[in-house]
Amino acid sequence: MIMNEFEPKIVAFVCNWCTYAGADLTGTSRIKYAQNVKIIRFPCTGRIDFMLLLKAFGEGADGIIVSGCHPNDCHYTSGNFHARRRWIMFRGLLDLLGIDVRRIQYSWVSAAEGAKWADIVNTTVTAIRELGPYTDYAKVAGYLEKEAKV
Amino acid sequence: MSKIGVFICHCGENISATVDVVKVAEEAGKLEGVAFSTDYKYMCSDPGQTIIKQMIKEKGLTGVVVAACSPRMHEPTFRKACSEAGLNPYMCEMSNLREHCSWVHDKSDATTQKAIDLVRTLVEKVKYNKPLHNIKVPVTKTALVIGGGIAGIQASLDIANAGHQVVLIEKDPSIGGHMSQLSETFPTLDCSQCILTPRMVEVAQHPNITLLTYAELEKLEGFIGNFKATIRKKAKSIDEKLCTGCGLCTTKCPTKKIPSEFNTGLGFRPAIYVPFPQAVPNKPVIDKLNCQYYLKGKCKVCEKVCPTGAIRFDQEDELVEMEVGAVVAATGFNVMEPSGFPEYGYGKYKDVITGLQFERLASASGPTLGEIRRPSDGAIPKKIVFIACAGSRDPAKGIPYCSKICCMYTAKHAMLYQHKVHGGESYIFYMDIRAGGKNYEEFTRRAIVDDEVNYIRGRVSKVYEENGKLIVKGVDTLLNAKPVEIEADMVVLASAAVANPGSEELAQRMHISYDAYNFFSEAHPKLKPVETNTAGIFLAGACQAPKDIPETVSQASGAAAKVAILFSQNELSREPVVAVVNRSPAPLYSTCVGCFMCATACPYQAIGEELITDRKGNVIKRVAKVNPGLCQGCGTCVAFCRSKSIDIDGYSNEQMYSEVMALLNAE
Amino acid sequence: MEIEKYLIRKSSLEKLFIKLIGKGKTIYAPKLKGEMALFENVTAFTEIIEEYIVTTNSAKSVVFPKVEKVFSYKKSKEDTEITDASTNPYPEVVLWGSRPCDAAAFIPLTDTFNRDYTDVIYNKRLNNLIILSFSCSQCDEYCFCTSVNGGPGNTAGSDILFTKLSTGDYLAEVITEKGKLLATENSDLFEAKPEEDKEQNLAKVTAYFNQDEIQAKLQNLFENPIWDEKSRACLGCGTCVFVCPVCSCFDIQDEAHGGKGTRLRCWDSCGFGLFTLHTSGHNPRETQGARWRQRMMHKFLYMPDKTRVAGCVGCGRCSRACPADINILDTVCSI
Amino acid sequence: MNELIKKATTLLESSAVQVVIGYGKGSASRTRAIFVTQPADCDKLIFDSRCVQNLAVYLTKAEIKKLGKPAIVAPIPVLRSILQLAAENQLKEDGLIVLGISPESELVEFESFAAIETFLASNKIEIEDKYKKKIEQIKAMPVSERFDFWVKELELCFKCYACRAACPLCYCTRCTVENNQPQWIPAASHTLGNLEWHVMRAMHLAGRCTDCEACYNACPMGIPIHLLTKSMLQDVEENFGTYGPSLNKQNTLSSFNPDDKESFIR
Repeated sequence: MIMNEFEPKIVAFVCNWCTYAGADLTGTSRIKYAQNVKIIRFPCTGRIDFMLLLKAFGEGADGIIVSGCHPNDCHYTSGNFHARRRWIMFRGLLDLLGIDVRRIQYSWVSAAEGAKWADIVNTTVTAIRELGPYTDYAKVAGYLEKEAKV
Repeated sequence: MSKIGVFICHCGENISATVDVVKVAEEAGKLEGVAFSTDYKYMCSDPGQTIIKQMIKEKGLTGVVVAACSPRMHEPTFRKACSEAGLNPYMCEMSNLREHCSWVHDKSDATTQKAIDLVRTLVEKVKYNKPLHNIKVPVTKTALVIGGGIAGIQASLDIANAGHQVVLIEKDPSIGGHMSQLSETFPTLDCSQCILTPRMVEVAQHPNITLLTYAELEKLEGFIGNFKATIRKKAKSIDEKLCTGCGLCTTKCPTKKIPSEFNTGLGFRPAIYVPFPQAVPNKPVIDKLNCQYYLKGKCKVCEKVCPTGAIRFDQEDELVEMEVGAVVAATGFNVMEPSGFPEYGYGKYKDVITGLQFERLASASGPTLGEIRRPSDGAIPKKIVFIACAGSRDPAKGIPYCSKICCMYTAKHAMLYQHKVHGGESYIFYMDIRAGGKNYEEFTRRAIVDDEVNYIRGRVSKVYEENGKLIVKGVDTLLNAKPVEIEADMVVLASAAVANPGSEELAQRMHISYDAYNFFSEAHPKLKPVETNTAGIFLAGACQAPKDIPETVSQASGAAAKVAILFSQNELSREPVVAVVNRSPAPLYSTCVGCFMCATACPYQAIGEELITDRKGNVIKRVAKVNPGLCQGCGTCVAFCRSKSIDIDGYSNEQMYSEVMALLNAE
Repeated sequence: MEIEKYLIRKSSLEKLFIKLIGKGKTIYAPKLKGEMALFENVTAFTEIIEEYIVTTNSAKSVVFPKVEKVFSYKKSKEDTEITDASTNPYPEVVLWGSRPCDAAAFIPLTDTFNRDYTDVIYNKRLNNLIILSFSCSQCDEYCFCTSVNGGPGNTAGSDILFTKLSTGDYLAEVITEKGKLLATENSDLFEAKPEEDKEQNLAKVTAYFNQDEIQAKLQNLFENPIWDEKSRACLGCGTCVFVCPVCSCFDIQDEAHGGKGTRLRCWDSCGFGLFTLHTSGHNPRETQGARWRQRMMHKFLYMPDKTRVAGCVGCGRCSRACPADINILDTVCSI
Repeated sequence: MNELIKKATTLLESSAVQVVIGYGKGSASRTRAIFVTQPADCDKLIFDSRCVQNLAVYLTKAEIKKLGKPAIVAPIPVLRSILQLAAENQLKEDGLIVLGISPESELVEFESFAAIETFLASNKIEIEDKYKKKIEQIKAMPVSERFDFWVKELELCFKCYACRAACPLCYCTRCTVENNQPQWIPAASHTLGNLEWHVMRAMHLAGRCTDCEACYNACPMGIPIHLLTKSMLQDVEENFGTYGPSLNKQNTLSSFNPDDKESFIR
């Protein structure tokens, strides 16, 4: 790592059955990827609340990865289908609001796709690096740090 | 105020080589609510677990975070340890420092910092964990076995002999699978059918086994101990009760020239047929796609000749639902259509055949009654070439893996040829001879030494016809790589073993994972080779990966044992990760407003309604209610509930929220 | 002090504005957003509008912002370190173009924040505030300042009150020491007092009721169907309270980010069911009727009892803003 | 509107209902919701172009439920809300009488909720071009500019929750903003809190909003929050085809199609 290069903070919201297992496989296969991404484990993408994504930006995340089972592979049969619909609506709304949707990478990574997980992580980190720190949002999140205002 | 213990595992050097575990433990110790923090070489080891137990007692820990390998690996281990020390097992969480950190990053401060962040995140989660108690669910002691090959047969017999009910379904008209097609078997050269058919009959006659041939799995719902399977019984167009299996219809059927699947296209069968003489059940089915009546609307010869009037042209597919407690997937494999190998001329030259076809030629029950005659003119080949690894170990052809059985059966084929054709010459082009297994190496030696099979280490570049001969151009890499050219009468390709067509869809129907080649995935490559990621579904045989018969049979027995273990309990205790609708003080009683959209979103129909009433029984409110028996804990309803009135134990709103907060707010 | 009167030329207003900006003052003044007038931070004189009745939002936020940081904290395992926000420098604000009712509202507001406890932050902001009001030349059917002891030319609460004269120039009434200081600092703009009388230039605001009578009647009106009737259409939002220049209820909120966080004072509204909800689930004010009654009682009975004046200055903002058209004047008049 | 008055009077006289929720004269030139309980007061009922408040909001309010079985004056937007509320199990068919008002200001009566759905089939939600244009304009801005646009608007929000209070579909007895375990949305009305509130509000209306604009009409600060829901309506139509309330069609977010678009998913 080059010192004082911008190191994006990226949170990954992943399902337990496919992507979490896939990320485990990345480990067992010793495929290297960037440290910037940290995983939070959910039972299913269906469980991932859009508010949590919003919270992540609010708490200073520069990027977000949301990943689960491929269509038809959901351990719970349809959680990922419901999640996908939620994402479609959420994405449209964020886009209208000028919340940068390029900072959220959605993906399907199966338990067998260790290499794909590493690739998702690395490409996302590179992409967010290019976008730079999420200053727009930080400006809003940092409201209270500003001098007392009316 | 929570007292949390944090235990950092070195995992030998797996973690400590890249993560500064001492620093992680030290930083964890500084976290609010952490009462104890330490690191140890092997947390999962007995002394490791002892440390956790001791500290739970000594420090009165209210929560435990073990930072080690993936929770998918050792969560049960550590939760058990905690409960042994008197702490509710669900107060224990794991932070994945190995698969998600040390194994994927190089040693650096950033790696250690990530480890610290991951630990902090789980510490904050544990603060919101609450004691949970396993859910008890009944077990339906009937097993569904899918696939009637040797794997399915073995599994069925073992489960049935353990005293449990078995439903065995087979998509073809007869059980037996690939093994019934084989001639002799390595390394003993005993006749395949001689050892298989008795087992087939045993299945048919076993009181505990319900055999459904010509049937496929349509749908599988539910969960371990409580599956609901929907089976499609394809119309056989005969009344099995009336049919005596006399076979008259099959001899009288006017449509006779249909390539026989059983004989891999080397022989023919009629439209109403029994796949092979020893078939079980030995009753015919009508192949609607080729039957004159179904095609042209007239014929009905079979109906006329049938002495018992068992023919039923109007018969339709039937869907039967059944409750089963466990499922064994034994759907086997297939051989790759080597048409993908123009260089070998398969499909172009009649006398270039696959290994499986050779089995039929060599089989006493085969089209040539066991004589090795070439398909083109029925002549006995004087020179024969076997090409190993036709497709296998060939990333260019999309199959990087080794098909495992080819080395052995190719040696067997060559021997059979030498035994049957005196003075014949046989050549085997191979990459390596993989003869791992009891008496396997000895077997291939015999081929080379006793039967004088010519092994040529090298690949074949081209096979082409020249005045009635098949010219095989290859290279011998052992004798300083000189090109070789053989004028053969017949070429046999050891084509790769691949997953059955449709196995991907089947996996999806069963909700089990499968690998890049559509072979079903086991739960753990070493420690859970017969389990799948879906509890209650087990694997047997080549549907998981290419296997020979002994391996298949042992895995089948393994799967059967797993089923028997499952069925040895009357009740299962399930992880209590289920959704719950909240309760709040009167006059609200619950913040649920009863829109019931959670119910429409639930994949398990686990959400019903509950009427909240006052003492007089007047309905105050209609709210959603989760049936913990049906709920599988996906949490879709939780993310969906607008008023956050439904939450899921183990992944609660507060837990997930605090994880996000903690992950992004380093102290 | 004795009110001093001066003449200010139309052209001098902008000069004054520029001088104030030059002195680094933050200026809040009425500004257009679509059709509505809002008090907002302005940096150019031309942004300011003069021909309006009252703004939608009140001016109270210059001393009582919707979110006020009280302190920030940092927790560690050992102890918690606190940084008091009131040591912050608060901006020097000039409230420009407020109406007499807006200015009058600072009296009850100040009383509330000093009654039993002297609120440091409020008073710091107040000390940094100069109020330059403009008399009303027009009003609408929602205005009733004259019913609550106010008026279109009322000087109470302002530091300087400007009244537009027929000539287009202004009469400047310097009311407080703060005002006087400002006048002396800009003496070149403050000329000898004009002849023209102020009254003829003021709007005629009907007096609908008498505050003292209402106060008397409310004494024994606690149990009365009128509260439910008048609030039936109430949706239970906080609009009336948040646009009110006098309403001062607040809620204390801690915002935590890991071990760090801030304590905030946030506007709250008695119109919300949550306002009085107990943890037990019991709510002493269970219906909107009870909440509406509280608001009326507080403004027209409790406050005049406890402080110098009533809790309503008759600006009519709540009635204009109410999405369900609940009209405070309508309620009071039907008492 | 004599028909309406006549009908209301008979309903009250026959005690078929105990209250008629309708529009009456309000302050200045405004109209306001009135709750007529006496047949004699029915002549206070009016209906004209100024009657835009969505009265359906009162059907789920405790204070109004106490008045007994209601009849409600329901122009198209109210009818849509009623249908959506019915689809969400919030209304009983025999629990109210709907006095529909057609676009031609004719009184329309309904036998059932299904009848309302049939009636609305010929009165589909149409997003006006001026809004479509505005949404396009906003979407055309560079992402930061777009964000600034909204930040500037949302800075004005002081969380009076009039948008929530006026929306017939915000009937939750405890809104998630009032939930502090965890504190999903900051209670404070600083810009972040406001942004998160309005994102949540819009998301909770995804596939449910019937485009009545009550939220925007209620907002004292004139923040164009209706553009959020309108744009989401467009997204629903574009992605899932389904559009507008329905008794039998499943809600957009609680249903799915295996072939939903996923061009944005890797």
